[in-house]
Amino acid sequence: MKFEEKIIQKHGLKSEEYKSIQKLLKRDPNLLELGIFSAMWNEHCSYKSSRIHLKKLPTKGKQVIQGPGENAGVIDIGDNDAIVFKIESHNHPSYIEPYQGAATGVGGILRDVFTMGARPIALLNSLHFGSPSHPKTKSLLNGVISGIGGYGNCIGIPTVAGETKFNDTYNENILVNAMAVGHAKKNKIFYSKAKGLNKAVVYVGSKTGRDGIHGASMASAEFDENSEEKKPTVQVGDPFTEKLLLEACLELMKDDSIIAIQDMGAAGLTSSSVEMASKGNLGVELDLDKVPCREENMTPYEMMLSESQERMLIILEDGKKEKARKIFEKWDLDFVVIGKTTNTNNLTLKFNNKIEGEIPIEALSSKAPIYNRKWIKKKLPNTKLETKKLKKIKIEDALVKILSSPNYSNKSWITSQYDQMVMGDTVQRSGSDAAIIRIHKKEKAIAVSVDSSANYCKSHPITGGKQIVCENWRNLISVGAKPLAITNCLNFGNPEIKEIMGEFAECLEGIKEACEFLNFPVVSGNVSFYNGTNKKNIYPTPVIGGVGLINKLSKPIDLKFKKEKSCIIIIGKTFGHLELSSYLRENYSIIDGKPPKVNLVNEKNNGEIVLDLINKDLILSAHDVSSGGVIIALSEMSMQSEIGVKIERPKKLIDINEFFFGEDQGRYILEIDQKNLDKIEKMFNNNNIYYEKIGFTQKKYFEIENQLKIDINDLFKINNQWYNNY
Amino acid sequence: MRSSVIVFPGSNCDRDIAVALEKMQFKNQMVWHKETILPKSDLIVIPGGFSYGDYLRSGAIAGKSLIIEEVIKAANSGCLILGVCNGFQILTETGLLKGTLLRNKNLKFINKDVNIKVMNNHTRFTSKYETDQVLKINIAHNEGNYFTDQKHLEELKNQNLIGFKYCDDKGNINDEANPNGAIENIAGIFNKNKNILGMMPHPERMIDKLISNNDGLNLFSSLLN
Amino acid sequence: MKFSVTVTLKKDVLDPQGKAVLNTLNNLGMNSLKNIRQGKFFEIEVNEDNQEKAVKKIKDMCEKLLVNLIIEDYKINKL
Amino acid sequence: MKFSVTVTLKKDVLDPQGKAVLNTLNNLGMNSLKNIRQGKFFEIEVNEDNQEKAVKKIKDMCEKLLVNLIIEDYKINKL
Ligand SMILES: Nc1ncnc2c1ncn2[C@@H]1O[C@H](COP(=O)(O)OP(=O)(O)O)[C@@H](O)[C@H]1O
Ligand SMILES: [Mg+2]
Repeated sequence: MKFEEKIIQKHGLKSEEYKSIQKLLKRDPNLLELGIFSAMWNEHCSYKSSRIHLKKLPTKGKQVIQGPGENAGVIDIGDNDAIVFKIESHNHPSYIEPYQGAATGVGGILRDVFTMGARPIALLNSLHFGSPSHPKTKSLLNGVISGIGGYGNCIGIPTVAGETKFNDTYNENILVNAMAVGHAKKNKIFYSKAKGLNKAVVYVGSKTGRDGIHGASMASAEFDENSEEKKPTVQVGDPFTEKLLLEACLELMKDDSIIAIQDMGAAGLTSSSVEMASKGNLGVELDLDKVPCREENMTPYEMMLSESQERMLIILEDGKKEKARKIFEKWDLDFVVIGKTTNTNNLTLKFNNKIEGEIPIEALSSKAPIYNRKWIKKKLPNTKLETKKLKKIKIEDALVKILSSPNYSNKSWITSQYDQMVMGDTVQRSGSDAAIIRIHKKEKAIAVSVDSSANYCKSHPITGGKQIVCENWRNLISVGAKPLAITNCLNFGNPEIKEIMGEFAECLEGIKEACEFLNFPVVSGNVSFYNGTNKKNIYPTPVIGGVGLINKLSKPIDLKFKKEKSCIIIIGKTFGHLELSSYLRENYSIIDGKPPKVNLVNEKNNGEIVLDLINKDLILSAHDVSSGGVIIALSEMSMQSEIGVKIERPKKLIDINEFFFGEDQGRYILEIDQKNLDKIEKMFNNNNIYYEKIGFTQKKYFEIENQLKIDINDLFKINNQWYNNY
Repeated sequence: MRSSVIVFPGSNCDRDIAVALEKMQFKNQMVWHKETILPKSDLIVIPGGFSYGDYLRSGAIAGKSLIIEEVIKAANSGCLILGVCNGFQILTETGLLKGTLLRNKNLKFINKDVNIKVMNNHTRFTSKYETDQVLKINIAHNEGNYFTDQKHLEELKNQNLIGFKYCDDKGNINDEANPNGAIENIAGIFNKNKNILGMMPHPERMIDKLISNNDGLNLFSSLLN
Repeated sequence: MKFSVTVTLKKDVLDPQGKAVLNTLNNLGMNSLKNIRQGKFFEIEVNEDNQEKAVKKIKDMCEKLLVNLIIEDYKINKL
Repeated sequence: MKFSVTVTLKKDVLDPQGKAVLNTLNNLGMNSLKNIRQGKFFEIEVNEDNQEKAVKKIKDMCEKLLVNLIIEDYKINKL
């Protein structure tokens, strides 16, 4: 078939790419085949711009059972227990239809986790919205939050942590990243590699409709004024069916019926069948007449490209069909054998007893294009902040301004819309540095957290990349967990622009360095390019989702002060780095500058000593210092516990605002019982840890000597009003 | 004591309630909704969750399951029945409890710990509590806004059939302490014979100090007597 | 044959959804709004050519499942 | 003036709710049922005597709040 240039373009393919298709097929593709190439060769499925950079990430370690390349990463937490986790973006669909976009984002990432044989035990999300004053933000916020809650609550998996940020850069392109964490038995993990000839290819789950046809290509296209046109492709999530699918799959996984299993995510039937065949070095033949359809007269093109939700493809062992069918029928789900594995190494599509399409599997997988796109390095900005020249403001006013701003306001308006307690193992809910989930019926637990710092990454991608890994590591440490591994969702602009590609390459470089140094490997992830509109690209926003292990859960640690008159210590040195701080952003609208330095050696030492102190039960509470600086961290500890503090003016004072609002890295605040102080100081000194004693807890008042004194209830009110008034 | 937990497609607190029952030494069985025979039980629990996705009306479709006929029979012969959250909604749909659960007044799903007051401890479900005792229990629902007609409301009051009311931490029953708009802050009710309790808060989430508190334990231990 | 069924809350039943929608619309500046009540709508197709019989079937569906007669009223219309 | 608004899902959009209801009605033995789709229904009363103006106002409410135009269609009727 000859295609007009326009048709090829509509499929998101460049003319050189089309030429490669002709070469690989040794002929012109037909429309069905063109659609399949377009789905498999787009950025979302092929990772064509990112692959060479992703290869550099450290993915190995004693704790790693399965690194990137499968549906989700798998790590070992001992006693035959494994944790399966991954994060994924659903940015474009959520901008078009926030409720369904966010809901199906959650549904999709859950399938990635339970396809591997894991029961999901926690959900997290990282959300970036445009400016609150942008006309679309409010309804996007409402829709996304209720979509995430709607899906997670219904299926009955607790949503326990996340982050919500506002910044103009996302005005026309919000970010909705969802992470799922599951628990499996180490000896019962399922993979997507097909094995054996003539094995049944089984379709299970919901019926196929015309949802999201071309969703995968949409996810890889920039928005323009015509994006409205793309609307009818919205997928609708059905969490109830997903719950049935989850239970049915886990029931089938109890024995050895499954050779390979793969959820139908982006590019649905196409990518799931191709991926299984390609991993197993086999061919696959599908009889499309058998595909359960929701609508009448669906064409092979529509069936192969549909992104209907809640579906899976399974390759079954011989002789297991009837038993498997019974299980899916019990759960009221479709179960249909739609094809078989073959030795042709082709994807063969039959419809009405005719071959409608035939493509070599490798043309869709290993022979898909890979680009080494041009990129340029970014220099560290040479801004020089002249603090002296800034208009003086009272420390109290600056604090109030930050605590009442959208980015720092209490998030309970959001988190109370999520069921955080279902499954009965949530030891620590949202509001802490990391959530803690107990392993069911055991005494150990995992900690989970997601983090990002787009402002730092924009200014200096390498530093930003390092910083987010460190922040995530710190959040896990702060609840007493040993950090094990991460997943990452890389949200960037248009990779065809060399500055953007540079941001990508350098953020990854930073992530790599930090992960290597901290032995914190990357086991799964997702790349989302083309976030932006009409040449305006979002800030580079990599998001890190980390998992840590708490071996003995007798006394979980959190950031709430525990009692009055205990000693408060900061670990890590305070230099007073104000550039890119929330202090300057919220109070002076200064948004330029360089990020704080990341010193991996200190990061590691400080983290390890904190973990050691927690394990020895020498700490009452702990909190990492992140954006907002020491004063924000202290106020969070106070507000959550209703116990005040009295902070002395630091002795080696740089500038009082620099001290309290500076965003230097690698720091923690610890609450320590005075009787343990000597012992702890000795440990610090023996390990060359920099620390400062800054004051004591007290009743009722948040106080800095001679500077400010606020009733905690007032602080709490200030921090709690924004969402309710928005 | 033998207990049965009925499991519907979409139930998701079935495991949680089973953990609570087993912790209290109930001999528990899970019963799939397509069963037509109920194992002999002293207590039947209809757990929380989103049976049938809460489609149509929460609890409506589950209320038509095969097993429900058996539950009604058991209820009429005096078996103890506890419906929590979606279970409460199902009980009102079957007619075993009167009234209905409308959407929360803010139209949002609400998950948080709330205070509730024990209104009557002369029942099989509450004997281990004190009347007027304030408990802190987690709620998680979209339709928890209890509504009933005036006549039934009078009946509930006159016959002491209100199990729990939402209150503040000092036990004051007021609008501010009402999370979902329920009529007269009602969080749970009994049937006339007091062998059926439906409640929106989740006692099974409050059985372990490591996770939350153990204010829910006495509900289960009351049942053991 | 195709029918529509509209289900509405009885007059004296609280309608939190309708109330919230009313508030929001007022906040959006649509102040000529007097009242709004929210209900459900079904489009039902049955294999039945006899209208009387068809309506009877649909009535049955309503009373058995679609409608909570304690709080809701319903109306059937031929489409 | 009083109007009704019916809101239905667009043709090819999945209706999980309708699907669950259909299955249940079938299980209850109502097997002449061919299809069922669920939507929303509003009864709206406006302070406005000019019908044209009233309809315009209601249209505005629909597009601004009541209807999700991306996946839903709507119809306005005078009551
Ligand atoms: N969208 C969300 N979903 C769940 N929890 C959230 C969400 N947004 C924020 N939170 C929770 O609110 C708390 C505060 O968030 P944040 O200020 O970003 O914390 P941190 O600076 O420690 O990363 C955290 O416990 C986080 O898990
Ligand atoms: Mg933190």
